[in-house]
Amino acid sequence: MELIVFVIASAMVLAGALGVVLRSNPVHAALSLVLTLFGIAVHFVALGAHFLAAVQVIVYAGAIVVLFLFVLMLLGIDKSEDLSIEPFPIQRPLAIVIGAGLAGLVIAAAVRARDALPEGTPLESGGDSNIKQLAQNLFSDYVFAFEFTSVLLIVAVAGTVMLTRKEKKGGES
Amino acid sequence: MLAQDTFFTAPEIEWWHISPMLTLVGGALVLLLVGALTPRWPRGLYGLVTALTAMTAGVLAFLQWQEIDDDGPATLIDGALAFDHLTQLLTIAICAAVLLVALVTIDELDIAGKDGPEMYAMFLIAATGAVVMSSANDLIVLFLGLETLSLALYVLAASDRTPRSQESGLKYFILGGFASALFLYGIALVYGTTQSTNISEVAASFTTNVSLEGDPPLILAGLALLIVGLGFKVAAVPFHIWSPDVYQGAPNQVTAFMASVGKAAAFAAMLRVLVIALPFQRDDWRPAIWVLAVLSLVFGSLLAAVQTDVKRMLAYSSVSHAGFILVGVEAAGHDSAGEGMPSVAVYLLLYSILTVGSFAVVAIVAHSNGGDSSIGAFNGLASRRPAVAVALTVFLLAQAGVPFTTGFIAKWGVIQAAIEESSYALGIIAMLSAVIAAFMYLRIMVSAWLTDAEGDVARETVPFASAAAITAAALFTVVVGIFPEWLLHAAESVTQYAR
Amino acid sequence: MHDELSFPILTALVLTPAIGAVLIGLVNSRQAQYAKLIAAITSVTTGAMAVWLTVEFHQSDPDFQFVSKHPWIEEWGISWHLGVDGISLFLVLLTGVLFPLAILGIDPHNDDTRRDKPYFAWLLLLEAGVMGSFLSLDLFLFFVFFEIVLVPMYFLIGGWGYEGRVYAATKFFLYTMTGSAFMLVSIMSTAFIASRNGVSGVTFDLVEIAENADFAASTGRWLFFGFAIAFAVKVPVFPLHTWLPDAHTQAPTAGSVVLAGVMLKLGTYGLLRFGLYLFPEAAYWSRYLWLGLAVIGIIYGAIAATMQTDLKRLVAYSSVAHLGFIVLGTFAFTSQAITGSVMQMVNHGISTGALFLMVGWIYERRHTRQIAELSGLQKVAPIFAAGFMVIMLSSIGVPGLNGFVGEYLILIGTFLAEPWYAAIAATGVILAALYLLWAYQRVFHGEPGEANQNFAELKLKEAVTLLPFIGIIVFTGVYPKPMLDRIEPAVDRLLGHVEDVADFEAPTPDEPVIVEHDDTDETEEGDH
Amino acid sequence: MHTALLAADPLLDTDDWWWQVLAIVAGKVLAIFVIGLVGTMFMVWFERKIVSGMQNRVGPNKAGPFGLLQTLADGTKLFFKEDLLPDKADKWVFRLSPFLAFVPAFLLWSVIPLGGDFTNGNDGTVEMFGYETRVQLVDLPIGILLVLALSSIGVYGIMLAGWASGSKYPLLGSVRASAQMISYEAALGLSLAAVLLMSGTLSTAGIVQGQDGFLNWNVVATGFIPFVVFLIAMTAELNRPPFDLVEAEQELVGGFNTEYSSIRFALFFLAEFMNVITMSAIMVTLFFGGPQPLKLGDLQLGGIVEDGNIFAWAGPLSGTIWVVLKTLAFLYAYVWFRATLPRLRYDQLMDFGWKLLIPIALGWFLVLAALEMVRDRYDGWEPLAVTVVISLVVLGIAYGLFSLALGVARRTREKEGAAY
Amino acid sequence: MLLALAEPTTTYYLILAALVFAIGSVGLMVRRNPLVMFMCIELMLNAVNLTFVALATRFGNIDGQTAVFFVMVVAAAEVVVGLGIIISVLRRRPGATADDLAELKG
Repeated sequence: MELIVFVIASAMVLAGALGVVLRSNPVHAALSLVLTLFGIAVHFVALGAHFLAAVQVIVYAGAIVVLFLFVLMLLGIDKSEDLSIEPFPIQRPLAIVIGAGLAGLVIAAAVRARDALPEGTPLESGGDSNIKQLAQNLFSDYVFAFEFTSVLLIVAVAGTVMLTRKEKKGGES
Repeated sequence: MLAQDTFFTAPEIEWWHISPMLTLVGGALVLLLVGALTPRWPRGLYGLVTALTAMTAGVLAFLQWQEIDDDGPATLIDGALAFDHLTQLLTIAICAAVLLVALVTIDELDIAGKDGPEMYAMFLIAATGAVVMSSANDLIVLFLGLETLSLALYVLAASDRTPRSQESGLKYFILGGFASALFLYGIALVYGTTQSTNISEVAASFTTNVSLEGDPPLILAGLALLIVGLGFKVAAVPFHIWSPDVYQGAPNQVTAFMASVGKAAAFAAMLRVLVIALPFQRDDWRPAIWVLAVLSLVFGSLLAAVQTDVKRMLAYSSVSHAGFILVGVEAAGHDSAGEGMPSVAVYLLLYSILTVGSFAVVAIVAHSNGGDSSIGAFNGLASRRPAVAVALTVFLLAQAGVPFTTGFIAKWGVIQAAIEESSYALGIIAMLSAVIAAFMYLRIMVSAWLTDAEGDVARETVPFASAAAITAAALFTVVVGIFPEWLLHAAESVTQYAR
Repeated sequence: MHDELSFPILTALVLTPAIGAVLIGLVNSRQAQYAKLIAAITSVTTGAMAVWLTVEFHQSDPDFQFVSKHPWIEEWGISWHLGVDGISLFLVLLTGVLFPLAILGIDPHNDDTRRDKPYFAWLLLLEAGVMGSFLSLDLFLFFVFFEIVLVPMYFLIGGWGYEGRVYAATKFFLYTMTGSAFMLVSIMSTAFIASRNGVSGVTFDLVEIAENADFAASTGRWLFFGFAIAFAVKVPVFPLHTWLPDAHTQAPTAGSVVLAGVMLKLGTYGLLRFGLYLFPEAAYWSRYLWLGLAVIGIIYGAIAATMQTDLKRLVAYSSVAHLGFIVLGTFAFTSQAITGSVMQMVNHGISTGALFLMVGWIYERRHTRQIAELSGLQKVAPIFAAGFMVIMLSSIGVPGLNGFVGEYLILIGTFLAEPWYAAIAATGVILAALYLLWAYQRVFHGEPGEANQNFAELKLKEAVTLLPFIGIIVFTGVYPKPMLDRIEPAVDRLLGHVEDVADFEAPTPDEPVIVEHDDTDETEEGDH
Repeated sequence: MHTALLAADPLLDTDDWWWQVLAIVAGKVLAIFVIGLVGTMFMVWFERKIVSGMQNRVGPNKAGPFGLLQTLADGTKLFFKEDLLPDKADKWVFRLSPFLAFVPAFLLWSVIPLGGDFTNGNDGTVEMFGYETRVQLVDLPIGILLVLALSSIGVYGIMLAGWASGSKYPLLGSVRASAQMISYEAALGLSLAAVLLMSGTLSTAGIVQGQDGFLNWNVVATGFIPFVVFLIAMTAELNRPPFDLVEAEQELVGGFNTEYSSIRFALFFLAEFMNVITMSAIMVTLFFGGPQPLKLGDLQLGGIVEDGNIFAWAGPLSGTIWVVLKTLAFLYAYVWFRATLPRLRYDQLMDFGWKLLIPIALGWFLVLAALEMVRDRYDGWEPLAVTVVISLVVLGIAYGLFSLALGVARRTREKEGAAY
Repeated sequence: MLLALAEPTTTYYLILAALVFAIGSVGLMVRRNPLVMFMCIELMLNAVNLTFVALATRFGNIDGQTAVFFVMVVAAAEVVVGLGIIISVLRRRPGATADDLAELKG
């Protein structure tokens, strides 16, 4: 049962990820990203992180990618990119080598660590317990981090306003 | 609902000890709120408030110094933050840099004709992020600080409405995001080994947990990712590719800010992650840092020497400075608690002030040449503005590491730290690259002192606030360059960090 | 010791020119004439203090005198430690004398008088740096001054030099900086390794380390070479000399005077003070390398000088040859040779400095330095020619003039230890006579061409400048005893230290041990 | 990991789960599907009938009794229409987007409690073929977040439809729609947060269970304001009048679905109306106690009315009846809005959302949180009163600052030209 | 049941995450559209999230999930800023790709 879920969700994730990279149309790429996000949300559910699964969908799929699409449409930059043109001939092979190296590094580490990974008592996952645990952790161990995110959000908002606000005279519409 | 959770205890919050941070945030909020609600303030007032805020924060950090001497380092808010001399020293460095940058910004914004509170607020918030990074005792907190700083910097880099500025912001953003992702993945894998993101616990897990003996594979992969991520943030070769473009394209004051506060914070993060959190892997990360240091030193200096734009040149020179600091980090990665960390801390403090001064001079020259910061714009500076030329010379000599300037003290410190750990090769490479770099600084000085300007060039206008900042920085550079004893003595104690 | 001396004379020697430079910096650009006044006053004051120092010097005391020691950066074991002994005394004096002469003797060819200001400021800064280098007894301090010297020199060459000045200045800078890079690492390593081998705590104090440190042979050799590279570039020793002709040729006259007169001595002085004193074993072990390079330098410099068409370049190459003698003497490890080397450092400073000065005057008059374009100057300017003759003869090493004393002592001393090297070096003396006399013949003899008809006679100012040079040349040549009396004790002390540590016995004229010594050497250094 | 995936329903907790359980689940799925489709059909008819009534017309009355089958007839017609695919359309996305609109609308049904006995602290489970289960497909621990998630997914359908059409007006419509939906989602979430604060759970069944008795209904417990905000924001989310700028005929022709026809158009149409029903049901769940009866005191009428529940005679179905009745009330309200309210202008829409709804929702939420905290920690009414006073003062100051900021912004705008 | 034996272990998740991360990084390096590059960054962040959650489940330690919560906040903030920058660039030069942005060259 878990395996089936895993396989299906992983297929979604990988297909989506490849889609982001390989689809020439940015809108299609964004939709592929949504597919990946859903796949990961499914994985979260399977791993017992219900709250995160929901937030994943709400924040990522519901807000972030929508914003992407919004910008794409607003600016009309949804033209397909001709992926057959390669500006720097060495770039792609190099990128693939780096990517493969990255994946190889972590996969090798993960495989070698598979027995060494300590296994703790599973988290309670019935009912609201996932959310409760998360909340308690958030407001005790991570309370500073939590409060500090407010500063982060201020930066985001103030910064974006600063960037996109129209200047006094002239400029773009 | 809230009272139901009887086993929930809220952590104690040491308000006094986080007051520097709160001051910075408070200043930013005041600027944003009050600034938005009131008509334009008189010229320079926003900047003055910023400078005062930074000064207050710095003084608060300074006042806590003795406390650490008396009671020893500690962790704050349930281990989220470290309260030690490293934190305080870097906080002071950051605040000093912000103060100088704020003064320069007054004039920069005035020239651009867009005085407003936003940029100052961004500076203060970015500085908060930097302070959090330098005091983080939790990898997640560190990451949040990093992001706060980075986001603010992305915005600041793009804040000028010119194509160059926006381009630099975009490039910085994409590559910065990449670096953040790598860094974060590294944190995840460290968590995968130690079951915690808290630096104290991470470090402790290698002493308590028997199964973790003999470097577990996940942490090695995590370490690699962390180093790459940090390498991007400190702009070490080969992860420096963003920095020349960004430095050149960003507004002058922002470039100064990036080179000072940004660099200090990134290295603070590096110390926290590598030296404090993962000391038991030092034999794994030290060689990597060695390689990064050598590459940064050599390529930073070589590429700097062939540039024609001074801002770009200083960008590459900051790469080579990163190489020098990495030499100190490498030294800190040896078994004995040697001079490595103090030398890095001292370097960061001295370099921050130095670089702000340099960019301030570049800004002054560039403005009178219609924004041209190429080396030709400096021709004949000495005959037009001897005082500015002297200040420029002081800064450049200091960057080159000429004696009786802070730059010399800084470089001597890191190389001494390396030599103390018997890293002779590194010391020699560092010094040789300093020679190449010195050649580049001399080129600028030659054009300022010895080359005559072509045609009639207008005399540079030197606005008051910038002049004050430059004077302060130059005096500091020379005076501390001659009498560095107190700073070195103070920095000695950063090896007593909290964990 | 001069504990009774309340006035910190050495510190004053370093700081006076520096203060002068700062004062010039404060002068308004429109009143640049004050710059020269300040420069003259400060450099003369410094010179007077140097003379006074020489007078007050206790001639039989081999130790450091007038020592001034204050902690500076205690955190790193660094102190402001100055002192003077017989080896450095005359170099300090030379510096004190040469600078005022260079400053007063010839003006920079500035179109814009405002540029006088930085020129004099840089010169005074240079003097401070050189003084500091000769006086420091702290490795850190020495390095600081050694580095500081580069910056003013770079600007003097780059700013007031001739056509190829930027290239020459850059080359000069890069060569010497590269050398310093190695030295810096060596200095630090020395301090740390010394702290583990006999010296208590990390300190950069020269005397402390030299007297107490006990380096392993291989360590000492590495460290020695770190220092030696820097000094070899500065001297310059044969394969590293290529920056010198360019720098000399392109530098303004005062720059050339100072460069040849005192700055090159930083290298030879450094070899003595830091090479031999700190690492006797390594220095002794590597002596054949140095002797070989010195001999090559002597011959090569002479031959190259012969082939020059540019008068200034010729003098520059003659410097390479002369400094070869100094290195030869240094690494002969006999009392006479080292004393001769110290002597020769001063002599070379005087004679070559004066030569450059006169070449500069020729250039001022004729705007050329090409030998081919000059001829028959003796006819139109006999006094000028006579002055030139005296100095040239001193440079050749004619008995009765100062050059002779130094070269003779070096050759004698070297002959005691290494006769073959001495023999080859002696040919260098003959070659020197050849190229200098030939040059004199071509420039001063014959009929003056049309362009040389109006060559002006020696002016009063020039004569006043030249007189001290000639006075010193003659005085030292005739009566070198006061100098030798002061140099010898220090040299003997140094040599004694070397003998102790490197475990050998220097040959003396009374007890020729040449043959035995060579044998033991052969067995010790079979692979050398 | 086993339990993690399946902790949604007591039904699935049983150890011997086998085909009966599967059958029950399948039956539920089928039921929801049918209810959804039939309900939508009815809703279309309902709306047309009510609107025509309000406008003094007859409305559909030919197909079937009272015109009830009118929607079926329309649907059949749509099925047989030609399926157009515009030349410039992005074919893949064009085909996909109707489903993206339709599927979330359907999925929403799965977390709505459609019945069950929640009175007197019962947890709403009923016996079905010998198994304990709920009258809802699943009761996820994050149930209400699923609602938010799905409603945010719903944006995609509209957005992509407009974009994929390769035509200007649909694109404009969809850009408007997405901006609108994102904007109002914030207010929606904040008013939802007020509900969650009172309930202390995210599960829909849990929320319903907590609303035992009229005074505990969240509409009362949260002080009515969150409900109003929620209602308005939801209307905007649904693109219903007066927030239907997405398909403002005068400006944008048909809006995002201009280029759609035939079955694809039908799917959009279906999704829209189904969303109205599901959202009404969710509002009932959140604020009006879902299947909880509106109790008339302790009225007992021998088997017919028990504990004030006037539908007690229906037994286990009483909850369902309550849900349907309450939902119908909301459906009527929506139709009523449509028939009476004029459409907003676009800038009014944005101002309304950002400058009114969000501040109100946020402020109210903070007050509620303060009150809740004080109630938890202290006894008696005095602390509560003090809290209320303080809250009012703080809110007043905040309001003052806010309006000051708006004023400054307006003045700056007038002085320096329009902001972006 | 047979299928139950082949339960996915934490390692499976780690490998999947590594793959996604690598795909994202390759995409970042080869794609030219700034928005798509940005999407690739999001892919990478999601891979990290998956790693965190998988490890948290394995360890029975909620810290990993908390970390993901913060990552999501950061991602949201990053998107806001990033899109702001992209808008301000592309508004001036529609259709600009990373290659067109070459004002700054040394």
